Order: sequence, then structure tokens, then C-alpha cells
Amino acid sequence: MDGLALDIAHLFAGGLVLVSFMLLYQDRLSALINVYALHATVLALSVAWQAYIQGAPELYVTAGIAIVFKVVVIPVALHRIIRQLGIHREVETAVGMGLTMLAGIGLVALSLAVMLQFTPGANPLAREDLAFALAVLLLGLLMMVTRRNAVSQVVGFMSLENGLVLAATGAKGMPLVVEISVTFSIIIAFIVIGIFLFRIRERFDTVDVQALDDFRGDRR
Amino acid sequence: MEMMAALAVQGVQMALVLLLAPLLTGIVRKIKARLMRRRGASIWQPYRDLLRLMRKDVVLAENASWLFRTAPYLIFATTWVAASLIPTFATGLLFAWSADLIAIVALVGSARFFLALAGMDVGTGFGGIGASREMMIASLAEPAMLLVVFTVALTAASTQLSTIAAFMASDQVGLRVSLGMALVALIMVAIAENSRIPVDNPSTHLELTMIHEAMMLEYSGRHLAMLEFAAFLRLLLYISLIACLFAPWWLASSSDGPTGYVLGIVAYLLKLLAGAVLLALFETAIAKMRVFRVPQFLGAALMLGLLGTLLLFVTRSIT
Amino acid sequence: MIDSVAAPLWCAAALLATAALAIVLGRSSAATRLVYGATTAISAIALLVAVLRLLSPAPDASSLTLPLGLPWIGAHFRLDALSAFFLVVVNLGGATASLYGLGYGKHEPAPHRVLPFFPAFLAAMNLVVLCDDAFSFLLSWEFMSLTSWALVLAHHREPESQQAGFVYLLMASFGTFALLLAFGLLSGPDGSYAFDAMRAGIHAPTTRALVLVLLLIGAGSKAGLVPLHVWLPLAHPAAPSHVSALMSGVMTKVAIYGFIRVVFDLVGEPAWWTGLLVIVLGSLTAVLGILSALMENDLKRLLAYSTIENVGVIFVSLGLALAFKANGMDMAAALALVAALFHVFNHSLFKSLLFFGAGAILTGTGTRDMDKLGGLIHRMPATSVLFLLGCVAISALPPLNGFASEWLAFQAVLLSPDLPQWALKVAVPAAGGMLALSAALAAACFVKAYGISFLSRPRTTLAEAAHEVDRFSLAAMAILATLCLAAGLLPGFVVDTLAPVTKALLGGRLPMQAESPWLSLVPVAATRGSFNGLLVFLFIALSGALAAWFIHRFGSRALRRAPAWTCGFPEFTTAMQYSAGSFSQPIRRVFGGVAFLAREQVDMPLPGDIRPARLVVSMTDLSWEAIYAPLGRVISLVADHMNFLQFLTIRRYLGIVFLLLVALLLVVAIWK
Amino acid sequence: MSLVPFDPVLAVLIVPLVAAGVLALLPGYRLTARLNVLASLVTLLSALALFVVARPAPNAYFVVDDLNIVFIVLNTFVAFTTSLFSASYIAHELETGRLSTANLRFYHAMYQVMMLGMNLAFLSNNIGLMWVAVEVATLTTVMMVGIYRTHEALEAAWKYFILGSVGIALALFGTILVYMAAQPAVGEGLDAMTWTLLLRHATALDPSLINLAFIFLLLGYGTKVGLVPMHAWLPDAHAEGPTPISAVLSGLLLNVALYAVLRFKLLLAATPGAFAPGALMMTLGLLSLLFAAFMLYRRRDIKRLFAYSSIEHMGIIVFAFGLGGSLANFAGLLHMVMHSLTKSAIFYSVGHIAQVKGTQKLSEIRGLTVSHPVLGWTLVIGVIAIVGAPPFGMFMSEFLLVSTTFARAPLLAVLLVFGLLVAFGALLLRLTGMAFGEPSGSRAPATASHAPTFAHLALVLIAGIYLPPALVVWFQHVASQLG
Repeated sequence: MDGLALDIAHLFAGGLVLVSFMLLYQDRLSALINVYALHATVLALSVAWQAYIQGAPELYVTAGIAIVFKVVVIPVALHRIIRQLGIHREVETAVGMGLTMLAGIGLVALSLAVMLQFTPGANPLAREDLAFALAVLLLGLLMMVTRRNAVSQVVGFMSLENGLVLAATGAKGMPLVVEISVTFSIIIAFIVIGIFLFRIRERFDTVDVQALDDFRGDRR
Repeated sequence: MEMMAALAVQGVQMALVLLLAPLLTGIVRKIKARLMRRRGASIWQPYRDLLRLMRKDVVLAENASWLFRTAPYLIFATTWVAASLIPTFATGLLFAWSADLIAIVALVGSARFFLALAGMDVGTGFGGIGASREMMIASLAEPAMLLVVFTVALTAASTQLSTIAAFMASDQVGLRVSLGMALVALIMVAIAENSRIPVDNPSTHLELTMIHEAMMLEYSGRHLAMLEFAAFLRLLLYISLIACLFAPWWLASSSDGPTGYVLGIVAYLLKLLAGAVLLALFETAIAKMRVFRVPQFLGAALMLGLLGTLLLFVTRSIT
Repeated sequence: MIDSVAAPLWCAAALLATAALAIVLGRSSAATRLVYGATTAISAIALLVAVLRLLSPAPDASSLTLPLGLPWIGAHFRLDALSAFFLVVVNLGGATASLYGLGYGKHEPAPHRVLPFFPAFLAAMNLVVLCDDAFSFLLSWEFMSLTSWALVLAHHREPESQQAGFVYLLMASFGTFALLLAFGLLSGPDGSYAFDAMRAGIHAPTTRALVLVLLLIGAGSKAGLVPLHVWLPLAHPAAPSHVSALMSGVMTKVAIYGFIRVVFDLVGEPAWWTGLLVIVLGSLTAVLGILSALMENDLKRLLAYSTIENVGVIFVSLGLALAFKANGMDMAAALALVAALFHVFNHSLFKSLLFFGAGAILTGTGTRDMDKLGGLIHRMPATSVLFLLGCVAISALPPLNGFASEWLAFQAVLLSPDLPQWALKVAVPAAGGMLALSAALAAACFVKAYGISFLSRPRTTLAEAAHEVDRFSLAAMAILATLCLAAGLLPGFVVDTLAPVTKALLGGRLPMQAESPWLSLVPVAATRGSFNGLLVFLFIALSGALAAWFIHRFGSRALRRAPAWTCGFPEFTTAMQYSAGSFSQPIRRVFGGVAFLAREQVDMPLPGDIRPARLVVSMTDLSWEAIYAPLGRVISLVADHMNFLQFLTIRRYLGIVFLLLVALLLVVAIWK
Repeated sequence: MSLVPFDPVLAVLIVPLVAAGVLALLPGYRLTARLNVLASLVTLLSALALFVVARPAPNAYFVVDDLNIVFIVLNTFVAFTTSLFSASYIAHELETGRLSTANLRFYHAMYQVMMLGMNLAFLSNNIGLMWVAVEVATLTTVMMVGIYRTHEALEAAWKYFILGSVGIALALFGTILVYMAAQPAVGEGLDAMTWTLLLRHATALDPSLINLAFIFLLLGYGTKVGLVPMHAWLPDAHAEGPTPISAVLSGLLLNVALYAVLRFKLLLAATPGAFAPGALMMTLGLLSLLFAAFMLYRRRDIKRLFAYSSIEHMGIIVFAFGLGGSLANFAGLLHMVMHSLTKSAIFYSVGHIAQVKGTQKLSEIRGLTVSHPVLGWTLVIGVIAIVGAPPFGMFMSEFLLVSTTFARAPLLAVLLVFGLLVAFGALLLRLTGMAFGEPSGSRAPATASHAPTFAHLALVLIAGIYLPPALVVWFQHVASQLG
């Protein structure tokens, strides 16, 4: 049983990294949000499976929260925001797609090398989860760095947060209160993003980060 | 008892210096005239000038201040004190140790300081030109003079004139290159300080060339007499300084009796005469330099003085 | 109680209380009289205590520790011979400046900007001299700079005093950091900051050399050594006159105290080449300082540059003392140190006197520019006599104190052939030559200062309308003038009081001057050279009186007034007189080419063009162009280039953070 | 001594929570402002009680030890004075119409929530809880920075949010790694995240994981501290937000983040195998110092100028902790306290100056000591204190830091001194321009509350001359622990 459980957990974590790559590949906003929903579902499944293996019932609560908020509420809210604010659909990238993919692969290799080298003592399950979590985190950051418009940056940020939740579940016995408060604070963060997007839209009548940058304080 | 004798010798020295000064300038003027195939005024003419000036009344400029009127006496006093401190015919004078060579140079400096100030008091162009050029020359001559003093003081390991004279008269001195340089530098500084020919023409009143005369232009009557007398004293001071430092033979020391003093006085007169003749010869042989060539002339004196001191430092460690 | 350190500490506390009182009093009219009165009284008491301590033969230093300052060390205070002497200098300057302030303060347009900081400035200077551990020493040192910065900004409306304030405080903090680094070295990594710990500690020769160089930078910049002197001629004239007198006369001396305390007392055996470095810097400072003074037309800037010259002279003597001490010649070192300390005392006297005079001229005529003055001797008789005394003293002319300290310095130079090192053999005579040159130039400079401002005829209506200053200012100036005369006539007395200082610092001391006949100054041996100020003064007075009596008795007394001889020109305008610039023109021609790259271009109009020809003289302040201007340009260039980092987009900032994270991970992955 | 078992630790947290709830409901500005001040005062008193009451034993969630007792009191004190300042500042903003009561509705509630976050961060014994507390504090300040709703304010808030959240995410990852490293030694669940247990078992922690964790933590919390490569949000957040928030940001939030880094450095120092983080911290510290020093010269906005000065001082503090050794650590701790007091005092006077002169442009503010003497001279004293001139407290910390650095690493000390001098030059240049010369702009007298500024500067002045022995003992104890 132990080997099979490990393989399935490995499958889910690897799948999460694969979906992160898919996120990098999208060039239309609505598609991007749907892939993010997929990203959240894979995370939820992985957390549920971890709960089953570690026999830690509270992880189910985290999985539940992940499904309710990250698979349903946030993508729907984002879709409405896009429709209501009339944001233009394409995703402008600052760096060529090929280069971003190459960088992504490099980052995954780096995170694997770093994490596996640094956690000889821990049990194999946790080591893998941490390595993949770091990969998802770095890919999230890469996405934020290479995208121009605000919504895609937000999606990048949320995928980064998913990596963290994966890491948290990987660490066996992470106390529930921390789990809950971590996920809770991510939700609040998303609410703040929503408010800001509306305020920016109201002031800038576009959510393109380019327009935002023209109003950097103390300009030359 | 010997306190009285020392006091008497010092009194004689002060009187002698006072009396000989005009005579010395008279002789120099006479020899210069003779060299230029002129009869020239008699050697006693300076005495007559001084007496004449003392009796004439003083014509003061309207805005002349109290400094203008007191400066001549101060200048005459300092120069007279400086001259009387230099051993002329006898060493070991009563007041000799109250001021050494550096103090004497500084006394002459303060005389020059007050003369420059007095020159500027009236506010005519001449006073200004005289004072500013005099201070420019002084700014080079005084360091050169002090370097000469260093050289001499380092050879004799003392700045006390009587000790230096005793050392120079003794045979330890030997022939030293640095002393030679010091002598040449001292002569050049003496020429500059007494405003003799190459640096400044003592006898002319031409606006562009006079430096020393420009400062005294506004003076008249007894004040002018004082300043003229101070100028004579300064010439005597420098010649007796050169004589004391570089030809200190037959200087009577306080021990040997009246014969030593008489011999000293005769030797001193001869030295003065020789100095006067040499000065007159030099003056007629050379033409006056342009004002801004004087710094090179005095710069050479400064370099000679510095070289003298440096050589001395070096040679002392070798021997 | 007299020789304990508590008394001066109480005086410093009282001064700080007066400062607080001044803030409370604010702009009330009585504030000026009250504050200056209080500071005069307190400084006078502190002066009395210091003089008694200096004269009393108390061999041991009394020290005291308060629970203030660094928590685990506390604030140490110590009163030994050296600090007692400098306490005398500080409080003498303080008392006379406050007395002068009583009169001068009334004309101050913004008294509320000067009154609170003046007592604090005095308190800080007192504290610097008393402190005995690195923290409180630096605290009072920088507090001194701060209060004087505030005083420099008293007339803050003029842009040049703002620039002066900025340059001053920046250079002051640069100096303080140099001192801080030096104390860091002396205290070692475990931080034993008390001075007695430093005295006891054994320091490697490299540490000693580095500490000396840092001290030269730190204390030298505050005193005004050449490359670091640029702030002094900006800051000192900008402050009110009695404050610039304090800054020039006293603050530079406190800086020299800092140098002596650390280099002679704390560091122990100096290397011989450190003496050489100090001598070279000192002589360079002396000559460059006085040459720049000669080129100045503003009276207070002239005096500020002349302070730099005198600081140079002091540092030459200190360098000689270091060289002699390094070669174990204690007697010669004692002579050089006495020459330095004597010049410190003299300079604080005549420089304060001259700045008071400049202040009097400023109140009398309303301007500091010498080309607008002239003929003040008729309208301000008392000030002119006192200013003349100051000028004679600073030009080192025999009857007064300037000559006495310079004579001692020359005697020290003449002792130098016994020094074994070759470099010193060459440097010391050259330094002696430079000293002589700077003394001669000083005489020229003060002939110009006195001649142009006081003598000849008033050049502008300002000078014509000059009026004499009040009695407080004259009283302050009179005190200093009499002290100059006294120190000049009785130098032996001052040398004796300095003996315990040299004994404490160098082990050796000069022979007792009191036994020498007729109170003359015999530093080494009678045969070597002696000088008797009193006798020379009497000699001159006697012969002058004799000549005057003889002439008035036998010559004539008649006197009449007539217009001066102007080569027959009909009208006698004041433009015919020499101006400040024309007076220094010959000396500029001789020395200016080297010292200031002085160039004169005559801009002659073409024939037929009727505009007047112009003579343009261009001079550059070498140290400002070589060090400070390029430094300023480099910093603003770097600031320009880095400025774009403020205007990046969010994405680029994130990119930077991302790259840093990846780089660190790579390093950790490879290196682990 | 009192009837109900009064536990100051709980009080310090409950009072802001309750106050936030109450203030969220009340409309109207005047009443909420007074309530806000009252709440902050009560929190301050309960924090002060910590000094008096015997320290409660550390439980799973809260701990009071030598390190955080001083910072809690400092935090509540500055919060109280800022609330006083904010009352008069926001009242003036309402009069001039720059803010409306509408968007002020949640201002005081946010203020109290921020206080709750910061106090929780200081008090929490659990590294996860501390992370959440810092996150809460960040989110509330993001909302407040964007309160003016101008273009620049929104851009600044958005930049602050994005950079802050990325930083906080990295910090979370670091926290998880620490939990992973602690798991084998300390056991699972809450124990592996409580400081006291982690410290006790530090020798058994897995050193390699702790090293990696510290890198993430340093980068994560470093963003909140404003160290150079991650500093971009700080200048704009200070300049565009209301001045009370700039004062809180500079005075308190930077300290909270730095406190978190210190906690983990304590842990690292106790773990034998861990590599010394000194080199990394020193490089980041010096980089921040030099970068901020040069950026000061081209700043045209007064609040952005002092924001860069905060970055410079955070650089100095991180350098001090990077250098290590009891003297340098003591200097760092002292510098943290002095900087927060002085910088908030400066922002109080800057706030009033900007209101009175109606502009934040440095070129348009001149002759303050003439037009507004009290404001002008407090600014002069504040800047003199911040550049580390005696007799103010910063001088002592800079004295200790520079002298020990020179004794141990001369080249670094020279760099440090060069940075300090360049920064001093810039600040002095701007100060001379602002405080002296012919006054410009309006000369209307400022209706300002000077009490907070005077209180802060008085404290800094006293600390410069005499440090209370209790504080010294605590700091020395922590300094020796910090390694």
C-alpha cells in the first residue's frame, strides 16, 4: 500500500506542476482562468489524498475550502470581473513564450535539485511535495514577472498560493489552525484584489499594468 | 664695580653706533661720487642734513594720524637697539644675552612693519606702492635672513651673537661651504634690506623705482631726520653684522683691558671702511633691476640659505 | 575642591542651564544681557578654577565617573595638567567673547537664533576638554560642531551662509567619523572605550600609525589643516563676530587638544615618520593659509585664513615634538611641545582680539569688505589702537607674545641636527624655512589688513560715518591686548606653567625659567640662546624717549598741516589710494602662480571701441578644485545614474526579486 | 492586585480587536477619532503592565521574553502617539476636502486591526501565527495606502500589495521549511512551530533545511523590512498614503518584519550546523545603505525622501545584526528602537508641514524656521537626530556599530562610514533648503498637535545620554543570544 499511495501522491503533485506549465502557455484570459480552476481542483485532490494517507481528518477541511473557494468562487468572480470591466481578452506577455517555457523548465530542475539536496532526513512523501511546491511557487512568480495585465498577474499570484498550500499539506501534522488561517488570509487577499481591480478600473478605465505604470510617483 | 664697566662699554657701544652711522653713509656716497668722476658732497654732509632737518618745522598731511607722528621715533628706537646689540668692537656686552640673532632680525622686521604702516597712513599712491613692494621684498628677504641665521647658529650651536663671534674667531670653524653660501645670501639680503642699487635706488625720487623712499615721501622736518638716521643705522647694522659673523678677528672680549678695546675699535673702523668701499664699488658696477626681477634675486638668496642649512645638516652627520 | 574635576563640570552644567534659559526667554529684550552676563560669570569662574589648578603643584589628575553615556562604561571625566591648560584657553576665550557679546549682541538682528546656542557651544568645548572616555569625548565633540553649525546659520537668509553651514557640518561629521574609526581601533573589538584602558593597552605599530593618520584627518579637519580646511573660511566669517572669534580662537585649539590627547597621551610611542608627516602637512598649511589670507578682501575671511596659517605653525611644532619623542630626545620634545602650546595660548588671544576688532568694524561701518573701509583710525581711535596691537602680535614682532612662541619654535628647529633619520634631516630645515616665510607673509598680510581698513582716507560713506563701539566690546579687546603684551614681556612665566603638561606627556621638561636672570627665556642653555622680552621693550621705550626728548629739547617742535603731495594733481580723490587687491598684487605675482594658478588677462578693447579695458585675474583654490568639486560631481553623477531605479514598473521590481531568489537558490544548491 | 485575573498579554490583543469591531460600526469622524485614541491608550497601558506584572509563562500561542517586551511597549506607544497625530491630521484633511467621511468610514477600524496584527506578531509564540499576523498588518496598510484614491495612491497601493504578497508568500514557504526541519526533533503539530520549544531543541534541528528556510525567510520578511532589492514598494507607499500611515509604516511595520527576521536568526544562531547568515545580511544591509544614500539626492518629494532614509537605516540595522557580536547586536537593537521613535516624530512634523505648505514638493518648502518656528525646529532636531548626531540616541548605536566594525572588518567600516556620510550630505542639503532661507508659501499658523513629536524627541534625547539599566540588561541578554 505504501508504494502505491506514494505514487498517487507523486502523480497529483506532478500534475499540479504540469498545470502550472499550462497556465504559462495560455494566451487568452478566460482560458487562463479555467486552467486556474483546473489547477485548484488538482490541488484539492492532492490534499484530499494526503488526508487519506496521513489519516489527518482536518486536511479534508482544507481540501473542502480549496474546492469551494478556489475552484468555484474565485474563477466565477474573475470571469464576472472580466465581463463587467470589459477587459480586453488577450494576455500580453513581456517575454517570448519559448523563453518563458525554457525558464520554467530550468526553475523546476532548480527546485528539485535544491529541495532533494536539502531534505535527506525527511520522509520521501514530504520531500517530493516540498520540491513540487517550490516548483509551483517559482512558476507562479515567473508568470507574474512575464505578464503585463493585472488579472494574469493575479492568477499567477493565486497559483503561487496553491503551491504554498501543497507545501503546507506535505508537511505532516501541520496544525489545523495554521492551515485554516493560511487559506483564510489568501481568501482575504483575493477580496482585496477584487476591490482594487474595481477601483483601478474606475480610475484608469483599463486594467493594463502599462497604464498603471504611467502614474509612478515622483516621475522624472 | 665691573657692572659699571660693562655698563660703560655698552654705553660706548651705543654712542659709537650712533655717531658712526651718518659717517658711514657719507663715506659710501663720497666713494660712489669719486667712482663716477664727481667731487660728491663731503663725508660730513649727512650730519649737516640731520641737524638741518631737526631744526625745520614738520609739514603734516591733513589726514595724518597719531601713528604717522609716533612711527619715526619707534622705528629709530628699534633700529638703534638692534644696532647696539651687535658686537662691534667688543663681545660679551651687558645686554647681549637679552636678545639673540633671531630677535635682532625680528627687531629690524618690526621697524620695517611700522615704516610700511606709516607709509600707508597718508593715503597717497606713493605710500601704497612703497608699502606693498617693501612687504613683497620683505616676504622673501626675511626668510632668507632667517635661513642664514639657521646656518650660522647650527655651525656655532647657538644663536647668541657673542658665542657665535667667539666660535667664528676660534679655529674650529674651518672652511665650510655652507658658511660661504650664508655669507653670499647675507650680502644679498643686506642689499635688499638697505634698498641699495640692484633692488632699489636710495638716492632717487622717481615714482616707479623708489620703494624705501616712497614710504618716507610724506615725512618732513624732524620726523624725516629720524627716518634718515634709522636708514643710516640700518646700513651700519648690516655691515657690522657681516663683520661680526664673518670677520670676527680682534673683537675685544670683556676680560682684556682698555688696550683690547682700543684695538677693537680701530679694527671695527677698518672693517666699516672696507665694507663701505666694497658697497660703493658694487653699487656703481651694477644697474637697478626691474621690480619683478627682484623676487628671482631674493629667491636665489633664499635658496642659498636653505642649501646652506641643508648642507650643514648633512655634513654634520658625516664628520 | 579646587583641583577636583567637579568644579569645571558644574560650570559646564551651568552653561547648559543658561542655554535652556535662553530658549525659555526666547525673544525678550533682556535675554541678550542676561545670557551673556551669565556666560561671562560662569566662564570667569571656570577660568579661575583652571588657572588655580594649573598653578597648584597637584601632581595627580582627579577623575570622576557619572552613570551617563555608555551603560556599561559610564561617562569618565578627568582634569590633568593638559586639560587644565586647555580649560584656561577655552574659558578665557569664552569669558572675553561673552563680555564682547554684551555689547555686540545688541546689534544682532535675530538674537533668538544665537542666544540658545552660544552657552551650549561653550559648554560643549569645556566638556570636550574634560572627557576621559571615547563616547563622551565624541559626544561633546560633535555637540560642539552642532552648536557652532547652528551659530553659523544665525544669519541664514544669505545663501552663502547656508552653503557655509552645509559644507561645515558635512566636513565636521566626516572628521568625527575619522575620530570614531580611530577610537574603534584603540578600543579593540571588545570595546574598552575608557581612555585609561586605551592608555594601558598595548597597540601594534600599524594601529598606532593608522590612529595617528585618522587623528590627522579628524582633528586636522576641525583645526584646518590644508586639504581639509575649505570649510573654515566659509563658516567662520558667516557666524556673528564673537562666535567666529570663539570658533577661530578656541574651537581650533580644542581640535588640537584632541590631537595631543590621543597622539601623545593614549597612543604611546609614535613612529618617527609620523612626525615627518605632521611637519610636512603643518608647513604646507602655514604657507598656503597665509597666502590665501593675503588674497582676501573680506576682513573676516582674511582672519579665518590666518587661523589656518597659525594652526599650521602649531602642527609643525607638534610634528617636531613627535619626531624628537620618537628618537627619545625628551628635552627637545619638551621644548617643541612648549612652543606649540605657547602658540596655542597666544593665537587664542590675538585671534579673538582681531575678530573682536573685525566685529567692531562691522558694527561701526556695517561692512566687512576692506575696499569700503579706510580712515577708521580717526573715527574709531580705541579700536584702532587695540587692533594695531593684535596685528603686531600676530605678525610675531618682538615686544609681543607672537614673537616669543615663534622664537621657541625656531629654537626647537635648531635642535634638530641630532635627529638620526635622513628624511627628518631634510624636512626640518625646509619646515624652518617655510615657518620663516609664513611669518614674513603674515607681517605683510596684517600690514595690508591694518593699513587698508584703518589708515589712509575713508573710501566710502560707510567708512566716513563709522562710530566707536560700546565699552563692553572695548573692555573685552583691552583685556586680550594686555594679556598679549604680558605674555610677550614675561614668556618665562608662561613656559613655567606649561612645564607640568610636558612632564605629564613626554617625561621631560624645560629648565625652570624663574631662576634665569632678569626673567629672560632660556630654553636649553644660556650660551645656546636666550631672549628677554621685558628688557628689549624697556630698551626700545628708553631709547625712543631719549630721542624724542633730545629732539624736542634741541630741535624744533613746530608743526603745521598742509595737503599731501600728489604729484601736483589738482583733486585728491580716494581712488588714488591703494586698495586691498592692489596691495597684494606684487605678492600674488610672486607666489600666486604656484599657489593659486593665478592668471592675469588684460581684455583690451579693439581700437575705436570705447569700452574700458579690463584686467581679469583668475585664481583657483587648488584643494577645492582637486578634491571637493570632483567628489561632488561623482556623487551627483552616481545619484543620476541610480535615479532610474525609482521609476521601474512593478513587473521589473518583481523580476529583480525573482532573479535574487533564483541566484541565491543556485548558490545554495551548488555551494552546499 | 485586581479582581479579575488581568492578563496583559490577552488585553493587548483583545482591546484592539474589540475597538476595531466597535469603530467599524460607528459613522462620523470626530467620535471615532477619540475612541481610536482611547483604545490605543488602553492598549498602551496594558502593554506597560507587562513591565509591572510578572511575565506570564509562554503557552502554545503567546510568549513574552526579553526580545519582544520592549518592542510591544514601543509598538503600542508609537501607535498611541500616531493616533493622537492622526486625529488632528485627518481632521485637517477633512476640512481641506482631500478626504471624505465616506472613504474614512473604515479608517479607524483598519487602524485598530493593524494594531492587532502587529501586537499579535510580537506576542505570538507560533511561527505560523506570526506569519498570519504580519499578513493581516500588510493587508490593512495596503487598504490605507490607497485611501486617497488618486492615481499615484492606487499605483502605490497596488505595487505595495503585489510585492508585499510575493514577499509574504516566500516567508510562508520559509516557515513551512522550518516546520519540516523541526518535525523530527520536536514532534508534529503545534509544538514544531512554537518558538520556545524550537529554541530548546535547536541543537537537534536539521541544519541544511534551516539554512534554506532562512534564505526564504530573509527574502520574504526582508521585503517587508524594505531591504534593497525588495524595497520598491516602500518609497511610494510612504509618499502616497496619509502621513499617520507613513509614520506607522516606517516606525512600526518595518520593526515587526525585522523582529521576525531576528526571531529566526536567534534560531539559526542556536543551531550548530547552520552556516552563518552574517555575510548575506551584511551584503543586503550595506547594499540598502549605499543605494538609499545615493537615491536621497534626486528626491523631490519630502515623504519619499524620509522613506529612503528609512531604507538606509534598516540597512544599517540588518548590517549590525549581520556583523554579530554582543556590541553590534546591542547597537542594532538600540538602533531599531531609536529609529522608530525618531522617524515617526519626523513624519509627524512632515505631515503638518505638508498640510501647512499645501505641498510635498521639497522645492516649494523653504524658510520653515521663520514661517513656522515650532515645526521648523522640530524638523531640524528630528533630522539631526536621524543622522545620528549626538546628544540623541542614534549616536550611541552608530558609535558602537562603527567602532566595533572598524576593529573587526576595517574595509566594511569604511564602506559603512561612506554610506552614512553620503546620506548625511543629502539630508543636510534638503534640510538646509527647507528649514532656512526666505520662507515660501503660506505662513498661516499650523493647528498642529506637537505633543507626540516632543514626546518622541524627548525620549530619544534622554536615551542618548542615559539608558535605563533594565532595558540595557534585556538588550545585552538578547544580543548575546543573537550570536
